[in-house]
Amino acid sequence: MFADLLGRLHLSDFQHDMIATGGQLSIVFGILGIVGLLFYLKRWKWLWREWLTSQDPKKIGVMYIIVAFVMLIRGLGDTMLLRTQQATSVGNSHGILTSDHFQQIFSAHGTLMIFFVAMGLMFGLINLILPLQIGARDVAFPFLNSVSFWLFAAGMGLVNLSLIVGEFSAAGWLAYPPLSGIALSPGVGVDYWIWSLQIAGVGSLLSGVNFLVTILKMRAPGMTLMKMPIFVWSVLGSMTLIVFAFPFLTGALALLGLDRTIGTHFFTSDLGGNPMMYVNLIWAWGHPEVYVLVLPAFGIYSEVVATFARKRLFGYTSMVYALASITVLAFLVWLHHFFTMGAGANVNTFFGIMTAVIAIPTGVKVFNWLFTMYRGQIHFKTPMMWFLAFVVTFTIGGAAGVLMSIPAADFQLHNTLFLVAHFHTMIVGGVLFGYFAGFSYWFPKIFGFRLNERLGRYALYSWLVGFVLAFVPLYILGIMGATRRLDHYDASLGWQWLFIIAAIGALTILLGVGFQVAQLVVSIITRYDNRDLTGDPWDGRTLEWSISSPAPVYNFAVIPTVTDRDAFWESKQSEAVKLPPVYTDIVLPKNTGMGVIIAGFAFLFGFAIIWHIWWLMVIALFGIIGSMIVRASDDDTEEVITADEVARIEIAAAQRSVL
Amino acid sequence: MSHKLSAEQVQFDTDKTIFGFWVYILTDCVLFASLFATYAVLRNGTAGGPSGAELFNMPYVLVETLLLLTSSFTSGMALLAATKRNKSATLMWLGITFALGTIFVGMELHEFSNLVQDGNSWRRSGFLSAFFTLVGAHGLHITAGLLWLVALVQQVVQKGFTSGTLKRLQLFSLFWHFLDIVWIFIFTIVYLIGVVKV
Amino acid sequence: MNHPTGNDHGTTSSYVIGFVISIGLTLNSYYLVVNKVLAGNTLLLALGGLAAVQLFVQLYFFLHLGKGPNARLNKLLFSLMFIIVVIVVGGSLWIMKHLNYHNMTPAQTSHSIIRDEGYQK
Amino acid sequence: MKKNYKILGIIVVSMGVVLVAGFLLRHNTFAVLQPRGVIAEKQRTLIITATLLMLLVVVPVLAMTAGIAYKYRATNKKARYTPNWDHNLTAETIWWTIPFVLVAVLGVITWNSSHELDPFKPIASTTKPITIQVVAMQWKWLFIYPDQNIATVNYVQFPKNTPVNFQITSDAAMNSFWIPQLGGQIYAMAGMTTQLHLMANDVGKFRGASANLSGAGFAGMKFIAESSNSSDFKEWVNGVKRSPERLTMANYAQLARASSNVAPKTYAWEDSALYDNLIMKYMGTDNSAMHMAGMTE
Repeated sequence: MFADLLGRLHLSDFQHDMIATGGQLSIVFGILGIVGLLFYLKRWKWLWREWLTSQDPKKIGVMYIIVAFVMLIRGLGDTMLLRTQQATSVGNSHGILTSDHFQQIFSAHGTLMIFFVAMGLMFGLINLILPLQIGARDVAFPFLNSVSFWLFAAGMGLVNLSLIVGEFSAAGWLAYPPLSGIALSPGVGVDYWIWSLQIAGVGSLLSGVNFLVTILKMRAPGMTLMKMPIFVWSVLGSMTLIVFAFPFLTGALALLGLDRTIGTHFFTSDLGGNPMMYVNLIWAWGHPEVYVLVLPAFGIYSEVVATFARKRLFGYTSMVYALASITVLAFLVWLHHFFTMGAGANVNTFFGIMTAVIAIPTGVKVFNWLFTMYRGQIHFKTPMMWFLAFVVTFTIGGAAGVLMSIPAADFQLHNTLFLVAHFHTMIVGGVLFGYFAGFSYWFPKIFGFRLNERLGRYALYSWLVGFVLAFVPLYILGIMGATRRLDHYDASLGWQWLFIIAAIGALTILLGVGFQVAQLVVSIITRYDNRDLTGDPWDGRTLEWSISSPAPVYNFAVIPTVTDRDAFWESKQSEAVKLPPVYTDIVLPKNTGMGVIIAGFAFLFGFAIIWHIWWLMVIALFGIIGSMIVRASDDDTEEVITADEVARIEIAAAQRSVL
Repeated sequence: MSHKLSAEQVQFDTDKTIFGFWVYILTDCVLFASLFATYAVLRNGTAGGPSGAELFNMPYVLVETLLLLTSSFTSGMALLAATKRNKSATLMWLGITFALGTIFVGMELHEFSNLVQDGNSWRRSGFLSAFFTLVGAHGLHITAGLLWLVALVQQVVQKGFTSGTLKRLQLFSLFWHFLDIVWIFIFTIVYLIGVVKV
Repeated sequence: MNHPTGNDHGTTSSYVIGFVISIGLTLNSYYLVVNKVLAGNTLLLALGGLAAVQLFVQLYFFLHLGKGPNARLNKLLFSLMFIIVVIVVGGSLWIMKHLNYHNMTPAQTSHSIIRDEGYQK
Repeated sequence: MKKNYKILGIIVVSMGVVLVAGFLLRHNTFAVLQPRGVIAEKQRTLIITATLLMLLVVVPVLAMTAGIAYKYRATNKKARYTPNWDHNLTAETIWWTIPFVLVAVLGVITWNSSHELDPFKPIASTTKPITIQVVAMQWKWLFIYPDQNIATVNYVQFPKNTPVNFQITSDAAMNSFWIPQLGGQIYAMAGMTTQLHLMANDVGKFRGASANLSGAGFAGMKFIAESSNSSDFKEWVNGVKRSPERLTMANYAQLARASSNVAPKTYAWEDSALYDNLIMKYMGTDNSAMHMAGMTE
């Protein structure tokens, strides 16, 4: 009786082969180490009071970025395993991994990098900076923001739990049926994939709604849409895409989950199912998703180039039109992910041309950035360097993308390493470089001291050289006819030395991450000399630089009135005498542990469904509903910071800036 | 609220929450759109099993539709009574809405159990999977609405018409009307077009 | 800021009107189908039209799309959602119809390709 | 001057790397760029023309980036500084229209090439085409010759300069049937038939593989496609006709057991309805003319 009490979970699910046990132990000892440290430093109360229950979007933003960096390191660990396998598994040697384990690793690599590194960094930076840029004290729904983060963390937890108990999906980061169906993937792997993405997906959708309402309803007085900073515009576009695209992901995952759990026939090959509909649904979300990630990065580039070239952003209106047209066009191109499914020439041509049309607004943005730099005074700090690395990589990757937008050319390049190199150029060169630029640009505003410039540049050089070394060989291999996801290939093909260079490239990227960690450590140690006393380390243009660093919990003591674009730059130039501010009481949301609790129940719910532990699933469901009802009936959810408390903080900050 | 928020601030928060809930409803529309698209694609995937024409009992479905439409109307009446701070009328209308909604869900479960007993469960074919999931998802939303309604009635009884309860009543009536609109499309696309030999 | 007056949530009469019209539309489409008044594509168009009319009736009378503090934003976002749903659902159906080439026998497929795509055999 | 040496150094090093790489690559076969089939040749010219068109934009953008970044660096006092110059109608119209024109040209190319190179479109040729039915199984390819009554595994041969009509289905996960040197790929899916029309220009052995993940043995799902002149082809067919094994439904079931890196095998007479039975197996009996009741369980 006891056996079926735990559904299909058995002791054997804890045993793994040699390398997987390495992953398992690193996670277990990592967690035990942290827990032990917290007990040793007696910091549990501090952690619960300051961080876990915090409703302050800046704290939640920092937690997003921490989770994203940890997942980046795990993702790069997967990369090293993949590259080692492909560099050694030639002819009669089969490298270090079995095929199934290799497929689990690249599935986990893709899922982690998109859903937990890229989305994590994006939501982290948006939480940190968006309220500051629009002159608001908080997001529209602070509690919803906390629940969204903890659902994101619960999804991340589930993915990593698959390293300890059970296995992960071996069907790629988008798990096409019939391979991901119950017939061909009977294990729990695909269920882990489905339910961690459902939980993280609900978190992302709620964040999308939250920030859409924040931008539309909570801008400072006087800040009309056309006076908003361009980063806010890019986030508006990105959130619109999330709000209207993520339901397709929820739908597709739910239907695949039903297929696997209660035996429906949505995507089975037989009994009336249609696997092609899954491919259609998942990419109807898939392509808007990659624009969800890249639009905020475009926004960051606009802010960084304008600030470091000491110039207004060139062509603000046409940049806004470009963002808006990308947001709409993102919903018109998804079939280019399956030209080779054979939907006929008319359908392929329509989606091919629409894919090429998206290159127009992107090209316009690049020209506008160049002309922002034109006749400016460019200071080559790390954020600006990340932008230049972006232009170099993104332009080439974009050209490869437009090439593959032609169906007949895509027939030869689809699912080859050429395609793999293309989308890595877009995501590493476009999205990741953008968020690294944003991270080093806004770091002083959040932590009060600047990052070490020299180590930042070394990190950039390693990332860029590593990127070229890792992906140029893949472009070449793609042209040679090498398909993606190969865990073994014949020696006669002469590909091995290119895979070895790619492995060296991956090592160089790892070196880059090492420099980033070193930069963080060195900057923390020498933070006293690099302190940002004025709140405006880069002579910035937008509102977030108008307040002290690190930004106080209420952001703006007095909500500013905005008269023009680049609100802070204009106020710096104008000689109008500034009246001493009149401080008032500020109402901020009170810390609550409900976000952690709801996400904890969601984690249990996901775990229970994966392992078919039905009683636990019902308990977790009641836990979620119960917590919501408890939260809804709790009226004492806000606290007040009195006017003189605000005055005391503001004066202390002013004194610091005089030092 | 433990401390005085200006009436203007309360009104701003209410409008902001209602606007946020409206955006949530739009995302739910897109979710139903994906289920409708899947239903439309799998409509002919009956795999030798029965199609809509043989399974649907039209008068039964018409009663269901009129019940839900009426309960949507009564939820509107409840909101009007609430804005006039008439507690007994509000509770009466909410009670009717709850009753009609429960009968609707009961009828739907009855229809489902008949289908399953005749061997036409969601495991039988792609068409039946899509039917059960689309109509079932709507049924789940209705059930969630009914649970929410119970919590609301309890709050109106205990706390009367605070700005919070008024706000939540508005949210509930938005949600209920939205579900009736989704049912219009289910009634037309699944049942009416399902019965027609197209 | 306008305080919560009655007109934001409609009046009794607006609800009754909306209710009656909706019942009429529902019964009408039901009547068309059960008594087989129309058939084929005309029936589909009629049913689609009746459903669309009822959609906008309920949006106006029950959901008060046009009124209230966020009227302009609500309408803007609703129409954006509507366009995106039409694009993606319509696009999906168009794609899946074309993907049906595979379910026919090769001979049928070549014939229909020539008809659809306009090749000369 | 130190900065200039550094930049020069970078340029020289990168040129050196490119040269060495080119030297090392001289023996490799660039399947996509060294086609041996009619379709693949057209696709190669298409790829090259599109890439050249793209370079019209990529090269100027990279040059402008380097030039502007260098000329307007903060330390260069001579450069003009106009902080508030933030729009210019002519400049903006230029960079809205240039990409538009480029995309319009690409659009025309896309329309023509998609219709001309549609995998479902038969190749116009005087010689009589040969039909080959392909079944993607759990990590191997089965080729059935309905007209020649033979079948092979992981090896397919056809005469050169004769159009080959591939009718492709799958018996398990989704795969992608791809012979890079002969033409583009097409998905192989269970319960349906996709088509691919190729024609080899001259004699040779070409590598074929599945381009879509289909499970653990995916990497071993490769085959050899050989084109020979028609006399050799006839000889080969007769040779296969004499091979001991016959591909009956029982033999097929044994072959269908999951295995990867399967050495080429040949079968003589085979059950000609096998290919259609495989599709019916998934189809159920709803929208197909033949009611194969027995096949639906």
